[in-house]
Amino acid sequence: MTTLANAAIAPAREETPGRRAWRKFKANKAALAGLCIIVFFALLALAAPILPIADPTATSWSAIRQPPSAAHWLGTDEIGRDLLSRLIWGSQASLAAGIVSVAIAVVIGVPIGLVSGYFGGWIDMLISRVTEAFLAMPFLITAIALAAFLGPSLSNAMIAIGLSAMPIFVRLTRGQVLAVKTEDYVEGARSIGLGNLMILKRYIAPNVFPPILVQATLTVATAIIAEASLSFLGLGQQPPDPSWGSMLNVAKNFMSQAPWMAIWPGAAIFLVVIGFNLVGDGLGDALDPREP
Amino acid sequence: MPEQPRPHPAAEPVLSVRDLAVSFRTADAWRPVVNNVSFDIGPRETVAIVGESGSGKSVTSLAIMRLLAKGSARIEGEVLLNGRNLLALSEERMRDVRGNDIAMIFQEPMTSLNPTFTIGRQIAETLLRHRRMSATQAKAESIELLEKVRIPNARGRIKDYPHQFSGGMRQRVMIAMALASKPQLLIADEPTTALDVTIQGQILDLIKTLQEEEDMSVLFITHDMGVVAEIAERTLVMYRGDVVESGPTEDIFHRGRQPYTRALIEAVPRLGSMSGHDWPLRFPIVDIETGQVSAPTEVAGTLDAAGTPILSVRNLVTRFDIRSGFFQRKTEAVHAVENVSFDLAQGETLALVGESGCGKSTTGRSIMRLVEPCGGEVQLDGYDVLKLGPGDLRRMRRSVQMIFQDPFASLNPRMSVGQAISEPFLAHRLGTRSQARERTADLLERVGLSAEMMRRYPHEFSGGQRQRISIARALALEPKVIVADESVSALDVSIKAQVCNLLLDLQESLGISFLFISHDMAVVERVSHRVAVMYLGEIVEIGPRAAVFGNPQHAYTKKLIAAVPVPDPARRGIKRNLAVDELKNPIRPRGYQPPKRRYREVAPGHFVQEG
Amino acid sequence: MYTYVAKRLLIAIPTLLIISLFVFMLQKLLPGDPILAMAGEERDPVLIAQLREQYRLNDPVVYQYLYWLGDVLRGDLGTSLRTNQPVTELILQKLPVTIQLAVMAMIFAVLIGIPAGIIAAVRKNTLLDYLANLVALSGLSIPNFWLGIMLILLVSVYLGWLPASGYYPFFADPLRSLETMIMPAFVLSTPLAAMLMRHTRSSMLGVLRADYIRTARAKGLSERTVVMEHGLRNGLLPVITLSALLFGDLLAGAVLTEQVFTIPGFGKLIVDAVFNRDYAVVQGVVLCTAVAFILMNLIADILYVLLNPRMRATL
Amino acid sequence: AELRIGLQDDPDVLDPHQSRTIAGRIVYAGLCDKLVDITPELEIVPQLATDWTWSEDASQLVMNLRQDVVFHDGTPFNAQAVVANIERAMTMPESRRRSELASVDTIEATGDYQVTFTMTGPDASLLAQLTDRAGMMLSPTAFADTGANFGSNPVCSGPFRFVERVQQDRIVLEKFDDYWNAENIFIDRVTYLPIPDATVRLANLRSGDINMLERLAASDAQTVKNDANLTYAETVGLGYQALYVNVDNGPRADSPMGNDKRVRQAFSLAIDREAISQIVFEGTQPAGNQPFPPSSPWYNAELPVPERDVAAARALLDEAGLDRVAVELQVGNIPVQMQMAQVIQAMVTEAGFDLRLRATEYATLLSEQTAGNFQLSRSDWSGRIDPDGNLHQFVTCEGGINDVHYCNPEVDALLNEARTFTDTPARKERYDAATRILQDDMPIIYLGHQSYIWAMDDDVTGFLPSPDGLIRLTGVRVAD
Ligand SMILES: Nc1ncnc2c1ncn2[C@@H]1O[C@H](COP(=O)(O)OP(=O)(O)OP(=O)(O)O)[C@@H](O)[C@H]1O
Ligand SMILES: Nc1ncnc2c1ncn2[C@@H]1O[C@H](COP(=O)(O)OP(=O)(O)OP(=O)(O)O)[C@@H](O)[C@H]1O
Ligand SMILES: [Mg+2]
Ligand SMILES: [Mg+2]
Repeated sequence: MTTLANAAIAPAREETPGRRAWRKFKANKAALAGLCIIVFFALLALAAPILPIADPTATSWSAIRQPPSAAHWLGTDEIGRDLLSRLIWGSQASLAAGIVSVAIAVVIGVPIGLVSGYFGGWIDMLISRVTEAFLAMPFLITAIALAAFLGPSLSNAMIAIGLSAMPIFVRLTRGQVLAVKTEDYVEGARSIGLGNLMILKRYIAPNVFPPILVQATLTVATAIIAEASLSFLGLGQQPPDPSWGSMLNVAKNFMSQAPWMAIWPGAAIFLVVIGFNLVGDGLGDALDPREP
Repeated sequence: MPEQPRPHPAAEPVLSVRDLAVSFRTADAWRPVVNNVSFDIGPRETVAIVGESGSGKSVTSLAIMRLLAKGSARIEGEVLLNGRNLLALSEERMRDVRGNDIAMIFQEPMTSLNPTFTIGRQIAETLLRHRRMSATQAKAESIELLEKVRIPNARGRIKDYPHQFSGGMRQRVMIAMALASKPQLLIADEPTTALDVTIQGQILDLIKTLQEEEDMSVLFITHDMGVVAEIAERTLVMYRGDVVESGPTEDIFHRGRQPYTRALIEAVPRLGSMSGHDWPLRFPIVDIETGQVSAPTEVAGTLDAAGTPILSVRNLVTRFDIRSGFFQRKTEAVHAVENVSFDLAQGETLALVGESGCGKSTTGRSIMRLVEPCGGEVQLDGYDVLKLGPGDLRRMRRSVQMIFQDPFASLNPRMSVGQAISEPFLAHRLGTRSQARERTADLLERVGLSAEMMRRYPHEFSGGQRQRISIARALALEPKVIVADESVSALDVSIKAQVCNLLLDLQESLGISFLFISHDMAVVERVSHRVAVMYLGEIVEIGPRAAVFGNPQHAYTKKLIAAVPVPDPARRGIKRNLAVDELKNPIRPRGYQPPKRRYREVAPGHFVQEG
Repeated sequence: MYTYVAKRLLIAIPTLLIISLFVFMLQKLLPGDPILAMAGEERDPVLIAQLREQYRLNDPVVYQYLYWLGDVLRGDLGTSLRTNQPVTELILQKLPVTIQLAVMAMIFAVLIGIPAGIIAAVRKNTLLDYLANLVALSGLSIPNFWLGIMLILLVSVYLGWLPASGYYPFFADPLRSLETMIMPAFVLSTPLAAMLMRHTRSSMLGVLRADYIRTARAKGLSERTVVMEHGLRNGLLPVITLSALLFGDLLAGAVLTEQVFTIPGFGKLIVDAVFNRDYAVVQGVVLCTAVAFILMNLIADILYVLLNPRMRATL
Repeated sequence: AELRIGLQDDPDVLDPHQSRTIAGRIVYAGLCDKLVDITPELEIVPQLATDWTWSEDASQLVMNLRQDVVFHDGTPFNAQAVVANIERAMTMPESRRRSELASVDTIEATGDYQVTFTMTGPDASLLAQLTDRAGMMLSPTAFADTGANFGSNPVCSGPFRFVERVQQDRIVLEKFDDYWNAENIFIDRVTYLPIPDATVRLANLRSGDINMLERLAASDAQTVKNDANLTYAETVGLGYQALYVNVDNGPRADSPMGNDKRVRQAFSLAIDREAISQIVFEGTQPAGNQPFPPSSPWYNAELPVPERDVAAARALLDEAGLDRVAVELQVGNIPVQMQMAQVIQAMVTEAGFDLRLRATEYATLLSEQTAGNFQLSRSDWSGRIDPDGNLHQFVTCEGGINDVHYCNPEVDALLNEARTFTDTPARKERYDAATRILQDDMPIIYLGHQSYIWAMDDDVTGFLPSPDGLIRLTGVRVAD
């Protein structure tokens, strides 16, 4: 009788979920390109100390706001520092700001959203009201207040940005959970005697994350730019250490005299954002067993 | 394939399919899915395509309509509509054919209608597109069409949205939509599979009537031989992408040559075939290669009726509050389960039957406390179920497990089946991971799958296999009772037979008791020891299987039995004339006191509700 | 419907209370003494003492909050420390500007983001998809000030097509008003367009796989109708909620754009007020944007329910 | 003709007695006349007062007033009006002019058009105070009416009257036909537009949306000079740029910089002031080492702006027994300030300072500075016409804005004495002496001086730049 049952199935592919996801990811050229971009910048950030580049804080009075040249491949900034070097060193702060803040927002926001959507009742009421209040506050104001409260440093700025970006994840997650929790497999999980924690972890969480992934990859951009605003207010990366955002902030004042000062950090942010979004798309597809 | 004589040699065929082949693009190659399919459909003729799930029936119909995605599917051969090759038409011209010359109804009435448009608009769309009517004309015509498919109060309902209709009514809306442009050919792709028997009966009646009224040809796709016998003049049997046999339905039924055809026919449960058998009977299994039919064996001696029942339900009541108004006061309640009592002995199968929405699932879920009942008493394997705290409740669930109606929906799509099956084992800390793996492998083998399938995901299995996976998961905890909620209703015949046999095997070897929830009377007759009939939340009749089927007392029981399709082509054209009524909802105002019910004992153990 | 709205408004009350608490706490969180910032270069001690008294800064924090809340409930948002103008007046002055800017930006974002999202979804993994993604994401990562200044230099200084900056009240001269607002609204819309595009794409990808899309095709409807009517109505549902959130951000978050284009809106007002520690203004305006935000969300939810017949019963 | 002026900030409240922004003062130049005015050469000249006399000991001032002046609301201008104004400035709780008028004991009308100021002690700087907001005359009828809300509809007696104001958008003034000097006013309407972004301000000028702008970014100076269609104007202001060293304000004063003047001198020597002027300000803002610019008559020429001398700085540190000195500088987060701070950072590093920067926004910087929560703080002083205003309150023991808590009786004595003279050489002698001491103690390290830069299109003629940074509209013409 098994002859019939095996009739209509695809040839067996036996591999672990992780390897399977990686194989699918590898086959996705766009995602791979995105990964290369991120890895490239990450390597730059890590290798900054050993790369043969100028000191990012070394000034040169004789080379102020110089356009790209053989000596300074990307030109120099308003006090004669080498832009290439600053761009590379700046990737440390900017990548960290982008990744860590989003990680904070996701790691805190998603569980809260899960709890809120799953348990409902007064917990949900409370969380929803507070989230709404948070959302209603202008993002930058919240970030400024938090950063000011926590004290000025890059890591506090990341926490502040992460916390300010968090409510949207709570809301997104909650909405998804409301849809997923009525699925049969959730009831199935309860019927085999699983506790709420296990159900949330293994049944609900994996099924709510696609839009969260989209939002997270978008928030990377917001976070990198927000870091700039905070450092401008003296609450993020402190001068003379570079970050892409603060480089842009300075470049703003020399838009007509030294346009290159804005172009490089802008392009770097653009590439990283593209990278994260491509990887996000690829990851979403790769982790979804239903996608071929 | 031998050339078949045409039933209407005089008439030119409306549709003529020649050497149709379809392949899908896979990572590295084109995978053929349908090969060399050829057939004709004459005017006013009904042709059925049968075959198990995945045999290529839907793909064939979609290929005819050219609805397969261009990049990923390749269609070869010829599809001639009145002599015109559809495969050669431009996309623009093809759109004039779709919904106009050929219309289509799909399998899933719940999802095939756009949830955000009124049904009036969805019907009118076809009229506006193909019959160039004005909006007012289209509206009038839509109402007429809805009346034609017997939707009560059609004028009032065209402004309603799909979710406001029951499944059966939605399918009727789909049919109305398909009829809108008076097509020459209607393709119905499993239009009744998802519906319960009484509604299925109504829909089949409707298609037959309309076909006469409208002069259309019908291509009817199904895996249910009972339905085929009722509706089709000619039948094609498909197996793994090939047409293995075709001919007049009578021939197929009585003189089918292919073992596969025989297997399909043998697998059809026939109502009344159980007279003379005392115990549940396995379905016969046909070896597809040789055509040999194994004699079905009875499942004897599992029943321990004398001992204390493993499950005892007394006066169970479950209601769902409906809140409304500004302060969300509870104003009404769905009396989903009302005063239900029964016992289930060790090794016994009690079937719970009734139409959609009558409270069968809620009964099962209440027993497991997946919903909180409002009252009553449930004794299960020594647990007083309704009084358990969270920890005990979880322990209790080792004794009772549930197999869900929809195996696909009840498996987490992002969890491999290995994980899914070992989950309960690990959650209850019954052993280490490697033990869990062993056990999973063992369970998979036991339900007729292989241990290598552990790493696959639910969507990579066929419906029947998924249902086996659900069963394997339910077995992981070695429960004493299994609530099987419509666990075979959505499966095609051959697989339905396998799964039923599997359940019976398990009962025999492990002594499991089943609460078998189903609306399929024929299956119920085959597998159960006793039967309880539910209607609007209450049990209206309960008794030994032979008594209930042999001597049905309650009017509703009789209606259910009448709705079962009869797999006998000779009865084609006979309509049941079932009343086209809407499903009743057991919604009552708050404070409603259900009347006291009394039961009459017709025969020993056979009770029927009075009044 | 009315009860739904009433209920939602009732629920908004605790939210507003929480917001008022946040807004009030801002004053306590931010470093820097508002009175010093106000006292002027010379920092006259008599004046400072007088200001502290006047703004009740010597009272315990709880009282300060309750006083403030009491005033707010009476409709008195206080006066700006910087200009002595009543905050209510200030808000009424800037509200039309802010709304016009936000609405125009939202329109641009919708006009760019949603079609791009649809195209990307319909043509998933083709060149067009990648292109749409690239353009949208560049909108997200190009800083507003850069785009703004570039546009001013190009469109106003070199081409002379549009005024470089400034604001013209809509009802005084609609055409001129629109003219001055086009560039800032466009600049402001680019990141929103990116978000809308990404979310539309993701949502449409799901919808286009649905059964009813196949049904629509089987009716012989044109691909346009199938995607734009049957697909879009469903695909846009999740985007509506997102749009409301984004619109809320627009009300107060247009700081840099307002600065570059010199538009007297809320964003710049709030940030200036924060820098000057003009707390009455910060509190008043943030409270006002919060109310607007809650209203937007309410509208979005109603819209969602109206477009989603399955939810209509809850109205 | 209409003149449209792009301002860097939105002025605060338009009440001269309450306001405190430069942008506000620029608007008052069109709106409100003062008792006395200054020339570009910083000479005090009559405006609403025709002439004045000091008493011998500089403790009484008698002023005669113009008789042909009316306020915009028709209220006549006379001695009573002056008395009402000065009393308002001295007594209104919201007044920010109190400290400027602190030395005034009483003011009386000693004639219909004559007033007499009586001082608590000698204070020659009073006249200079009256050249600015403290000397502006508002309509007494108007402020009797509106009180502290005068700013929402200011009524003065200047060449233009107030028409409307939209916060952060524009302030519109219109020619006042009854102005006493109306024949020298050639503009019908002035609109002040706050455009905070310097690049955008310039873009507006170039696209013709405004005719004139103030505070051009130094980095744009060359562009404007090179543009044939634009006119460039520049003048050195009255104020200074400085680093304040916390010498005795709370525990944070306890640092090598705070404790040892040699370290401060070393720090000063490590800075190349001329280079800062060139790098950060394209040479538009001159280097300096004193509270007055080198061009000022009060500048002590015996102490010229020092050259950078790293070796000398190093030597001083060695003498103090220090190898490297760690010190923190708080600085406003304005880009130019940041740029300057980073340049200084690079310079002093070479001499052995490990300078850490802390960027804060202005409100925080101010309160940290007052509270003594700083080691080095970088801020500007906008400057006063009288030398006293740039020095006295910063370095005298009881000085109102002596945030560094410097206290040296010798300096106190010199600066108090200087107040008693009305003749320049005698005063200058005291200031020179004080400067010498301060150069040695160095509680404040002066770096340079602000300049005001304007750009206008060539329709605008007749504009005279003035060191107080105002845009005086008398004599200015705009071609149609
Ligand atoms: N879009 C597709 N891409 C790739 N393979 C497909 C696609 N659609 C169907 N198939 C494969 O084609 C085969 C035939 O599928 P089809 O849907 O025709 O089966 P069916 O006979 O209609 O079964 P059921 O009774 O379950 O509806 C199956 O193996 C299926 O996996
Ligand atoms: N969670 C719930 N809230 C409100 N009403 C419910 C809920 N679950 C079920 N119902 C209602 O209770 C009644 C019985 O539902 P139940 O699912 O038990 O029917 P069923 O007999 O299993 O039907 P089917 O054959 O369609 O599965 C129905 O009217 C249903 O609408
Ligand atoms: Mg099918
Ligand atoms: Mg059910």
